[in-house]
Amino acid sequence: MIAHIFEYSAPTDLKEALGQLASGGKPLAGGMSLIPIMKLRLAAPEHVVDLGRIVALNYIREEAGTLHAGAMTTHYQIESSPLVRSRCPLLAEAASHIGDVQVRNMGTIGGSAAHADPAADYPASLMALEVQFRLASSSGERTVSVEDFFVDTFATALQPGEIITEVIIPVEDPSAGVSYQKMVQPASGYAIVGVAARITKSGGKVTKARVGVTGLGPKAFRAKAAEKLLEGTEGTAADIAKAAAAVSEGVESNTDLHASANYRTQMARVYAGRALSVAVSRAT
Amino acid sequence: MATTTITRTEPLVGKRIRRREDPRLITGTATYVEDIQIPGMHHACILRSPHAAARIRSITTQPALDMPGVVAVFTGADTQGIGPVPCGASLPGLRVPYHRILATDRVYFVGHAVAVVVATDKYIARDAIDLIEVDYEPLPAVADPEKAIAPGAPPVHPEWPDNVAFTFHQEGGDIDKAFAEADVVVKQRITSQRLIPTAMETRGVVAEWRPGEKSLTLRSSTQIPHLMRTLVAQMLSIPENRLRVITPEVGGGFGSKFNVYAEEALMGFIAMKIHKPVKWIESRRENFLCTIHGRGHVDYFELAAKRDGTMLGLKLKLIQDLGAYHQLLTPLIPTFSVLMMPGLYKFANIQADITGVFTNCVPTDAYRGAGRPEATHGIERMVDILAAELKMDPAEIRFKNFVQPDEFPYATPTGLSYDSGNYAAPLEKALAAVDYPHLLAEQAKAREAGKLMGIGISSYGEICAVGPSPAMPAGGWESATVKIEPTGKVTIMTGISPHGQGEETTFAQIAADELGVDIDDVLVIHGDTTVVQYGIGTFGSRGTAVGGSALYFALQDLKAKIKKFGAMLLDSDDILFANGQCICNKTGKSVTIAEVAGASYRAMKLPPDTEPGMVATRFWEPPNFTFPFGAHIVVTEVDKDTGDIAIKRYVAVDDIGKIINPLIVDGQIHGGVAQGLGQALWEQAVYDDNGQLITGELMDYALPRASRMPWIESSHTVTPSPVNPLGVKGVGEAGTIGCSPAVVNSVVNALQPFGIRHIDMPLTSEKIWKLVNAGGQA
Amino acid sequence: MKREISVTLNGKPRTDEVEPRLLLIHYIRDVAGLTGAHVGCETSICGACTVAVDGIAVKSCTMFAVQADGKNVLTIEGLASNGNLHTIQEAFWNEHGLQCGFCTPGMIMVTKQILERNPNPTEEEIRHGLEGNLCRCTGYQHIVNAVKTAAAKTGA
Amino acid sequence: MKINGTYLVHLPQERAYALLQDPEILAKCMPGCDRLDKVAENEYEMKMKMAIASMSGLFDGRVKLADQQPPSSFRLLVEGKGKIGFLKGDGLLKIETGDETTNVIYEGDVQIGGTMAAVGQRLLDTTSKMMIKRFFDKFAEVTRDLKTPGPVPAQLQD
Repeated sequence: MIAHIFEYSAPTDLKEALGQLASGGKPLAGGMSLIPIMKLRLAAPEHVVDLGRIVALNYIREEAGTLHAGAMTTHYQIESSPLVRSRCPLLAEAASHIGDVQVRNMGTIGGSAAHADPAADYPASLMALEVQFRLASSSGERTVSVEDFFVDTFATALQPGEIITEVIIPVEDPSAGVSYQKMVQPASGYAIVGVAARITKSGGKVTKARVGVTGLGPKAFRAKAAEKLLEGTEGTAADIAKAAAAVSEGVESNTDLHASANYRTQMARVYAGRALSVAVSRAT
Repeated sequence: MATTTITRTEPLVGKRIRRREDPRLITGTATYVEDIQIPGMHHACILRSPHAAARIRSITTQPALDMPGVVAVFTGADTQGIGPVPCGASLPGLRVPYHRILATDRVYFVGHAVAVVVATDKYIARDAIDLIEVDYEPLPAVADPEKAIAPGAPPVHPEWPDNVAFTFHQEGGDIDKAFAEADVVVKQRITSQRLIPTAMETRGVVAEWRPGEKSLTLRSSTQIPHLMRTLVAQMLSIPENRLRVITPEVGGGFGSKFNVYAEEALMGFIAMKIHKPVKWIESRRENFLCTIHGRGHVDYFELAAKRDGTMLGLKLKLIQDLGAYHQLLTPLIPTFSVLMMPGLYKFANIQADITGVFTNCVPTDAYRGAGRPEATHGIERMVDILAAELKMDPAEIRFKNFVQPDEFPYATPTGLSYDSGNYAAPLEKALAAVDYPHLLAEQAKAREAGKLMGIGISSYGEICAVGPSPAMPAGGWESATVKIEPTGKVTIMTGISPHGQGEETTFAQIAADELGVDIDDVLVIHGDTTVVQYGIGTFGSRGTAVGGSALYFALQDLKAKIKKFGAMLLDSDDILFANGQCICNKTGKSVTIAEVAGASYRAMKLPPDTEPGMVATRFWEPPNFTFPFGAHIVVTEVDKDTGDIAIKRYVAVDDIGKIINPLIVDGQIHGGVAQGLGQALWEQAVYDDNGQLITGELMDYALPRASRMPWIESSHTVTPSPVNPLGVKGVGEAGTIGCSPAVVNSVVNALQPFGIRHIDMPLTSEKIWKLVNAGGQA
Repeated sequence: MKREISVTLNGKPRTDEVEPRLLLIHYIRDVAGLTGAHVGCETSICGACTVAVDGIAVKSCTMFAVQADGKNVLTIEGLASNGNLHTIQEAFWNEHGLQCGFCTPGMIMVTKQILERNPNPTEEEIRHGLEGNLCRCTGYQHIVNAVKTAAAKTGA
Repeated sequence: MKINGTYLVHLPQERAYALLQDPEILAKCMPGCDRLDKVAENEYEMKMKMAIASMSGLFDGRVKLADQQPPSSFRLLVEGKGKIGFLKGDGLLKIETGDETTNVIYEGDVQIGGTMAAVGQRLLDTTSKMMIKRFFDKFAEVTRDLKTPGPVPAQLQD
């Protein structure tokens, strides 16, 4: 319950923050993952750099066909943003599944992505949405695709001293159908599996399918085999079943007290089927 | 003296009255142990073993002692003279390991206390813990009771290599004859998994030593302040009358605080050593690791019956996971299961064998229901298994075997005498509530459509109002003192120690009715051994049934005294006491209770053979337990794809005798059902093979949440208990006991198309999914 | 190294020196002496420590006091005004939405947030909103009733 | 917790067998390990800093090699203890020959205790797998130029 002693700073300016991070500071975003593990003494950063006062990291805006969300935008802000709900409903839906009211009030999209918990809700949608992350460090900025960003369990493309500053999300085709379906671990509320689906149809055929999966493997991933199987089909129940069955292809499933690897694999298929069915039915 | 016409006011007993405890609780002004601040208070933090079994080679404390702010570090070597942690149970041949308050040469479970740091600040105390070095030599451990009694298992206590703490045998009737006459015998292994009580407030102790007065005050989050005083005084070898135990607001107990733990004596020891007040608040992790767990049964049942469904006899081999030590009642809990074995049925013949087994785990002890949920789960499952075997309706087989209303008091083969009942009534009411024939038709349709719909019934009984003193190690009576102050205000001091059950309200209702005073003029005090006469405490659904009865009798004594003073003041022998006034039937003149009380304290004149003052105390010994009963019906639907269980309806009909406050009773039923449902569906304390508790936090131990609870349709039948003057039976544990078999029966019923006969709790989605997808092969 | 923070706690400004690692819940309870919010776990699951920071319900065990510098903190103690219970407090009392009372301050504070954002929640929405708050006594049914009642009162 | 897997290394069998027991190589490849200090034949002490995302912990550890059956198998025993708990691994490594490549087949048991065990349950399997993968990835990287016997190049000793 009591963390180790640490130094604390709360810069209001991004540059200043990046400078402090460059000299070994640990970034604190919403703190929903970091603070609990600090309290259990599983983490003991010497210097915590609180990003919570950098106003310039908290925004949602639309620019030329993309939504831009500052890294410090909270799950609640995403969940309740009329802009996100209309222009990228999948992200709002995913945000509404995270944790609980209090966690959504504090937790941030940047913090969640940077933590790269293999069972977090956001990454499935971020994968399906093919977002990009703008990263910054004291030595400059760069943009990486979501696929390059999530590297492994709790491991991302972030270099020491580097943080996410922005998530860039393509505005959804208004005719697309989306859905995030999650099997909830009863104690923690984390996803046993979570599947985010985006479907675009044209002339009665699925022209584009995007499927992001969390909870199943060491990191969130795109189920490309499933996507391929669905694209070009009419999206019938049989088509969906076939695609859903392929959702776990090439992934070594996680196992824990709440779900064995085999069960998780099967549930990924079931929830992929559900997410795809809803998404297909919502696509116009 | 006023002359008044008396109109009878409506009684408060039986009314939905909002609780008088609540204003402080909803405004954040209640005082729990952690809220206590005493000038100069120090803080303790305990270092605990990460190993389930290990030898302690050495402990190095100096670096911790050197830390600024640390005032002391104590280890087992410093506390050898304190203790042991008491076991109140005595059974023939019981092996009782010496339970030191801090480990000395060896640790026996993960979480075993090894050292304690005392510092000026809780942050410093926590930091200093990391500076203590313990050199452990890990030893093989065993965490599963069946593995522990298998040959070659590592001994938990080297002095008892078979890991058996006791065996216990009980028989009633002629079990061999019953089985010989049976047409059918069904057998099943049924487990009742280890559970973690998880009161939202963890345990905590504040100890304060006043050297001048040579007195120690312990503020502890407990259900049993007086028993704690007696036992801790013994542990610390101090005179009992110089130890004061105060129970401030207690944030839930569910049995886990019906105990005396090492930390209570340890904090007392520290306060006496350092001459400063000291506070210890258990962390949630410690709560999971070191506060008692519940259940932990492996039961082998055999039920013998006639082909027409008449049940003849029941055999049980019960393996109880005790953990590494006996806490206060650890070995007794499974014996309650044996007492409860026959359930509501006319079994003439039973046989039970308990093996109490040591494991390298935290001790099990009383958790909501304490032995009765395990027994009820077993018998109610066995009845369903028999019904399936005989292709009988589960309701019909129950009706056929119930003890009948004209058979009370009913002597059971386990030696109990059931007080009163109409066991068919709640089941009939529950069946009507769900429209059983219609429900069965609906189920048939659902099955045709390939849906897995289940209907589950449990007809449970329980042993409450614990209990007559001969049945309890430390007495089963309860006490009450009622004082009418000179101004007419009424103060009740009860020996029970409620912590959420609402007796500050229900007792005030009883007193207000009996004395005819305004409920706001009644104050209920509990939980301070210096203020309140000795009492036993709150557990076993006894608060109102035993404590309330003591109160009732004290009130009768006072009423008699009031009438004596009234007669004197009104100068008449023809006196009526009603609505808080003594009235002369002849003249119509009256005196109020305040006037009577005032006169009794001024004592200008006293009635013959009457002492001044208006105080009555009763220590009431119940002649018997009470036996509440009821029927719960649960409708479920199982998702074939995921194994998820949806509870479509939850109907609870409970007969808890007379009801004092229906609002509070509803709350008790709901909360009880939630804990039963928790066991049925989600909760399990899981130790790995090495004795590590891997459900060591709320991240993995799944408590029921708001979104997962069904709506509970609660109603009652009322069969008063003849055992006590209030006619109450007790409600605290009913929901829990009735719930789990109804849920499991429902899910097993849903999976009947797959030939499923039994599923052990918790019914996790994965477990169900596997059964469905393996076509019933577990 | 200690830092100075200024917090408006239940409407009253105060300034204190705190260690950065001091949790907001410990600041409220141990420094400011307001013990209504409780600690029920250490993994941010139970919600007993819920308070509002700048009108946002947070688990004060998962926030450092320094993060609250310059902010408005409202605890259960600040809810009643002029001796009158808040509608939600009244509803919890009337509906018997509590037993041991330990989780109650957190429940009431999160209910406030739920109703601020959705004045007429369905039962499902109420239960979803209570997801971050554990109660071991009530089975939640009376809490759900309390939230419904408070909503009806507030809406009326 | 049971673990098992197979890893392909681009080394001949005997070379793989030797390098997998080379304390300098092991020290390089074991995540968070700084160095191994020999305390007895086939037994080493180490200090380890395990870091997974924000989580980290210091461990005092011991590595033992046993039941050596050159060039085909040996047991690797790793123990570590720190303030956040302890871990114990006991693995049998089977080195199966190909010509240019070799399969390392491991199976064993990992025991975790303390805070890590109590709060990290859902992540133990995933992170154990990741740690093992990190070990072999690093092993592949470190041994890329060591297909034939010889001293470990100086640039690897930093």
